Amino acid sequence: MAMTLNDDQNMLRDSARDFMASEAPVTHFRKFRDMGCKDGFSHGLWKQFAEMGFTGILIPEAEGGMGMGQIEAGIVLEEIGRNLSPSPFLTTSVAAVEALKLADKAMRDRWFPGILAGETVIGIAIEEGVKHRPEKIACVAERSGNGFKLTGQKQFVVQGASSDMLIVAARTAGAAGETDGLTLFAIDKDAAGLSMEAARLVDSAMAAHVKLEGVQVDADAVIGEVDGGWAVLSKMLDAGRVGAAAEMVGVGTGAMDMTFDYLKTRKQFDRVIGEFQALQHRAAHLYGEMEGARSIVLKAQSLMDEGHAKAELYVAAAKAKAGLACNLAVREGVQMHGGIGMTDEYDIGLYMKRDRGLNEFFGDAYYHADRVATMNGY
Amino acid sequence: MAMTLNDDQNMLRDSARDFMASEAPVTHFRKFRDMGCKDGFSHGLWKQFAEMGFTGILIPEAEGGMGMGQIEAGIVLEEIGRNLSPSPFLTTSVAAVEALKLADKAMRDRWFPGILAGETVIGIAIEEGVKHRPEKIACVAERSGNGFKLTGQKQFVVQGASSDMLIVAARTAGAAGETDGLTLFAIDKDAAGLSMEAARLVDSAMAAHVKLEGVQVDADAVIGEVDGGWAVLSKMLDAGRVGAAAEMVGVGTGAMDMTFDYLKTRKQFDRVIGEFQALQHRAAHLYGEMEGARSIVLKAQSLMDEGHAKAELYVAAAKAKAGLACNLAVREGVQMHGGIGMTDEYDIGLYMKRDRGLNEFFGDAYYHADRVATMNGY
Amino acid sequence: MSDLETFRAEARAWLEENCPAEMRTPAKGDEDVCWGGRNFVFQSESQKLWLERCMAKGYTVPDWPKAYGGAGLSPQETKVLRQEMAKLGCRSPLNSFGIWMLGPALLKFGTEEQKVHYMGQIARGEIRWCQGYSEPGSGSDLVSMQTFGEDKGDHWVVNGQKIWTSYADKADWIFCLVRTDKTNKYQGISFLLFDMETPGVTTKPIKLISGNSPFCETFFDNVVVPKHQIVGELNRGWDVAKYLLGHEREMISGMGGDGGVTSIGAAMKAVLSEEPVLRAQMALFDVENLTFRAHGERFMDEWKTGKAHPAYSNLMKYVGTELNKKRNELVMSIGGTQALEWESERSNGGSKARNWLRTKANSIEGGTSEVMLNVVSKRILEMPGA
Amino acid sequence: MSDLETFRAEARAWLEENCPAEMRTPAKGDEDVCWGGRNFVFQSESQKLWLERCMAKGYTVPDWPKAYGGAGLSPQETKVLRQEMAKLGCRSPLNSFGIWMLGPALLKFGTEEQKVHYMGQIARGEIRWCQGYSEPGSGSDLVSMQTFGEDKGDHWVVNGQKIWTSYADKADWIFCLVRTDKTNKYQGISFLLFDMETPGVTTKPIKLISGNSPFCETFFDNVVVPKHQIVGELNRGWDVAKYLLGHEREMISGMGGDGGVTSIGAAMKAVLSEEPVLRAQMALFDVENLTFRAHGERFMDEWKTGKAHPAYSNLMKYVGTELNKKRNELVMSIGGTQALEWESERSNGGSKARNWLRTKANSIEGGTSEVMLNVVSKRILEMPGA
Repeated sequence: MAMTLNDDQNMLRDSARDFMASEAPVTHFRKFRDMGCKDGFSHGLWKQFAEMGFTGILIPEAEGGMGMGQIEAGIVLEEIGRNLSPSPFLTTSVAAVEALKLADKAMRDRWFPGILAGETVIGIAIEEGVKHRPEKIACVAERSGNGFKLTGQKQFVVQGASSDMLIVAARTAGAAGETDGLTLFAIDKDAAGLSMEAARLVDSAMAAHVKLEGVQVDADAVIGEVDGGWAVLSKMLDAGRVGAAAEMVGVGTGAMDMTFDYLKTRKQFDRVIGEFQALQHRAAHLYGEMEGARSIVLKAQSLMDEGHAKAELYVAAAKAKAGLACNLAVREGVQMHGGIGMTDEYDIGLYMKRDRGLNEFFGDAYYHADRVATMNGY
Repeated sequence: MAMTLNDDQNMLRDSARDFMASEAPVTHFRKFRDMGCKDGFSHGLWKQFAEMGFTGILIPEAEGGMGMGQIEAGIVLEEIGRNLSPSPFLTTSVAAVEALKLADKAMRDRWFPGILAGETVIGIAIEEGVKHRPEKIACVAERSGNGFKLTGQKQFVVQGASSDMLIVAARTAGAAGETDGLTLFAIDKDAAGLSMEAARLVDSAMAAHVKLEGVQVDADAVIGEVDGGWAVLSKMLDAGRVGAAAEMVGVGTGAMDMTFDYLKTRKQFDRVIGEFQALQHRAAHLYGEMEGARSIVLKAQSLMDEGHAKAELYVAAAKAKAGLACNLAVREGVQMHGGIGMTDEYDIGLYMKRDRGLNEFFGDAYYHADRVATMNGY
Repeated sequence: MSDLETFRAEARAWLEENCPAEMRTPAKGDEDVCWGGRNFVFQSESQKLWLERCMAKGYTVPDWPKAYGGAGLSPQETKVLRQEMAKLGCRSPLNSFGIWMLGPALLKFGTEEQKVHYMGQIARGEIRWCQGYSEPGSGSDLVSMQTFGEDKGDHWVVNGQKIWTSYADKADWIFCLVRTDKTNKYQGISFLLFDMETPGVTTKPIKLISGNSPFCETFFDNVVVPKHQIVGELNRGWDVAKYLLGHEREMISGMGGDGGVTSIGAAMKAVLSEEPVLRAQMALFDVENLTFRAHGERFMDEWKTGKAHPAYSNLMKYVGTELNKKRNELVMSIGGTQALEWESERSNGGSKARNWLRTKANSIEGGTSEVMLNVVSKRILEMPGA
Repeated sequence: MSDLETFRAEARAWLEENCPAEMRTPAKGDEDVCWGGRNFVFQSESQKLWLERCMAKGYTVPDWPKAYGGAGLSPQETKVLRQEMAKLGCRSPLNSFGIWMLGPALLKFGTEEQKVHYMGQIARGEIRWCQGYSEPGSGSDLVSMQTFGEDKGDHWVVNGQKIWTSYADKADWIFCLVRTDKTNKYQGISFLLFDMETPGVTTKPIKLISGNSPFCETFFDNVVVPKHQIVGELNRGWDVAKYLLGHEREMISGMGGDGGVTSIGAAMKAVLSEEPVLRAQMALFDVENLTFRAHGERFMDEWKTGKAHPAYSNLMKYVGTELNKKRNELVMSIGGTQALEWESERSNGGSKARNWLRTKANSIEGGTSEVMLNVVSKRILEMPGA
């Protein structure tokens, strides 16, 4: 397909842009941050997302959603990023929905309505160490009665403590390091043996440390095939990765635009600092980096939507590039703002914090560069 | 010791600087290049080096040399680098001499007088692949009669075809990948079974592809201990590495100074281009990189001279840093010179070529960064 | 079958029937490239035949109007034709600065007579063109240009000097920027065409750090240029030149990496697997390379639909040429000591080292990276100041 | 035994006898640091004892003259003393901007009375100082400073506002740049000292992106400053400030990495061994870190012998602070999701994330990286232009 947005996509972008700017701008984020909100986001806003149709953007039309693809989800995510709008959109409506689309009808019927209504929040319980290593999952699900008993721990479950259900990856066969033998489970937040401890992150999002101490689930809690969870997991992760990349395009662009505006107004040594050529060149370079990131993210989204064999490669490259470019944007942003950029009062620092969280989410730039190398055969 | 040159060292620097600038400036290099000289250097200049005492700078005073250390050798090398003066100094007077200092008296007596006189040239035959991997040496030396019979091949033997003797590392025990079981040999260029094919390199130096087809040597050809060559090899390589790093400080500084002069005189858009702030910042950054390189090289030299346990770490860091900084200096140099910098007529391109050769010599920046990581325990 | 698919089938059939077998093997070097022109010597009968057949069909310039020697294909058809040529491995029948640069400028600024005459000559491979822009001491600063054409009624008399004229020693005609008004620095330049055999024109090849080069110094000593050989308006040659530079930049930004997304890492696996830090550089480069490919694709799609900023090609030129330099630094690092060889047959005449050095010019020719950054900053980002 | 070795043995013995055991354990945080001053509350009896014993011996400021509260040690002896303190793990008895910044400036520019009075107070930990340089809207551009001291005969009346005043809310006195001549932009500034309890002085802490900070906004509303409280000449305060900024830059450039050459990679081996590209970044960082240590050592040796360029500390400030930012980016990457935590006990109150954010100020405070590069370019490299 052409690497430009079509009319429908442009309309969606305009409406997402207006919505976030009016309903969930940075002041909205600040409000929930400053009240020390235990969820880190507003349930009211999540309902409004539903009214806009955003929550079901990836859910098939036949099941009540908008039946759109990663490009459209990314359009919403970019505006979320630009406004730092806090919501469970990326985890619930992107990552979790992509996993659930591979689940049986009963499970879809159980969870999609709540997502569509903006009432359900789903946490992704994958990470077990400090870095993203999905194939190293060691959490164990052993056969037990009609189903499985899960034992292990999970880290960095974003909005975990606010979730109605957790998607948990566990090992039903094989050993840590193998991709075979993993199974994905939908586990109710109230399941016996499941406990969570929430921690606030640098970007004010909440992430849970999860303990699974012999959590008993029925066989129908399995998403996809037993032992074949890697396929579901990969789909879910890639959706999460390209989604995080799209959000970083928004975060980076937001930080960049704010910085360019500052360069055009701030005076020092009797000149507007945007007149200084050294800053101009850095600004132009940054612009090129962000434009590159925007391009590779769009490419990865469209390959995913096509089901293209190279989608995985491009998603990895997109997550890496968006991470590097957004990180540059926030670093240059804070530096070019000078002392004022260091204050909590100014927004630029909030973008730096959000970038950090998104960069880590589902694998950082270095992890994905390594995957690019491996997929490229070296 | 203090990280500044003492009075004797400053005197040596002044005399080396005057000597290279008058006897072996870039025009000297061009002359030998343009005549397609099969050696790639002037034997006459090598004799002059001897008259200055440079050829024996690292040879002990008791054996007729100047008995100095790596700092002093580096002072000479920096001036060589700054003027692109072609000579066998780095291989013969630095690397080979450091190896021969660990040889028995008979061997030292055989080779030191020729080096001191500027009559002998020694080639270092270590590399077997396209990248520096000394522990991977596979060339075999099997016991034979009173000595050994060597079979294998060597690459990138700089000035090999002009050498009177080659220092060859071969395996007397163990397998490729092991540091034990290596032995160093001094092999006469006329040895039966030894053949060389010389190739001109990008920097106009000559390097030989060497074949050893059952080359028979006596036991007294061994430098150091049989099977214990790694110690001699490491000493030789580290001297060569820190020496190459010092030469790169000269190459980079030469390129940088030439470029800064150009920035101060070249006009474009009615302004001297050195007035453009973007170029000023890049110039200042480059200056910082070169100053850093100069510092770590001096540190590594002084630790080697002290026989400090950390010398190996610092030599690796120095070779890496000097490589990165010098590479930046020549890249910025060519770019800032613009079109004229691309012409063979201007000198800046010659510095770029020389940088490339020195960066590869005895391991590039990436190889040494990897060693720094390993030595730092990760 | 859609019209486009019908066209594809027809084009395929034509190519299979008309492209000689030898012309379906990769060109081994510059000597296999057909540049056309008065003095061109065909390397083989096949090369000549392939040019003649394409010329007759309009396929040397498929998207040009038929009246000017083209085949009048739509952009979609042109793309399909190129795809089919690529599939069969067909060589380009004709390379030419006339096709890439002068033609598009004539199409926009030329008179009907000029289009028929000059574009026809280009399409038929009769005249080989070179470009006279840069001057010693002007470099990226075109407005400080000194070459002057004195008005002599029905002609100008041109005196001055150009530099970096690619293939000036092999070209038949030159399109050349000449100052025709000394009082107006920015608008006093005209875009003139003239024969390189005109008395007073001499050329001198420039040797580069990578070895011999296509570039020349070109000298004009009382060169007579008739008035009808101007393209566009008098003293508005800068408009033509800018338009044409845009095309050149696109071409050069395409150099960002061999036109492909294939990683060079796979072929170098043996080296990279033993060099973890170098492998990491390669991995990060591949991320940049995939990014640039996607960026270029997006740019072309936006350009075609008129959505791209007019100055955007400056950004692509900057990113693409810097990337290509980085690629060649990596090729040298991975190639190690073997890549250092300069003359040997083993190293194909030092091709890696020479290519590496050649790429250093990418960020200078056609506007330096610094000028590109200035333009992006001022025109796209609208930063303040002069 | 050389004199220096004799001194070393004596110092060692004194430290072993006088440094309380608790003061030989590492400070756990800012609350364990002794800052002295009127309102300082000692955390423990040992902290108080250690300060008193050092004070008596002149060891709070060992290299200051005895007349001004120091021990009169030579640079070599001072270095030996610090080495012995480091070996025993002794905490610094007293931290103070008075020691690091004001003291050296007084030594160079102060009157004998000022030296005895103010340096004595500093050495004894009686008065805690803060620094009033930056103003809102001036940042790196000190000459555009607005705070004005109106001449009232035997005193000035100061009005205006400062920003980024570290610990202004905890300090007893301030050394402050105040405009005393509105007609001379560059030379109309004086270096004044005054009590923070003077009527009209108020402070307001600034919250940073890393959380609460030592920085304040400081407001002056008709603050009376007696004329004898000036350091250096009237309207030449910029000379004093520049001298003092040099010291601040040295201090900050020392931040380049925890004062040590120890790689942070070893402790992170478990993560790095599974992350080859991240490990490569760490490896390249270690090369830079070892380089910066050697560079700093060389700079100090050249500085001491008068060989360093007077503007060289600007270069060190630039390199050191950029390096420290890079280090903290890596610490965050290696720390992964755990390093993102902001409040938990597990993460020591988000110390990694807060430190990382805090380092972003390194390249802004005490002169931005951009100003440092301007200075290096103009003063050391002698590049042309304004």
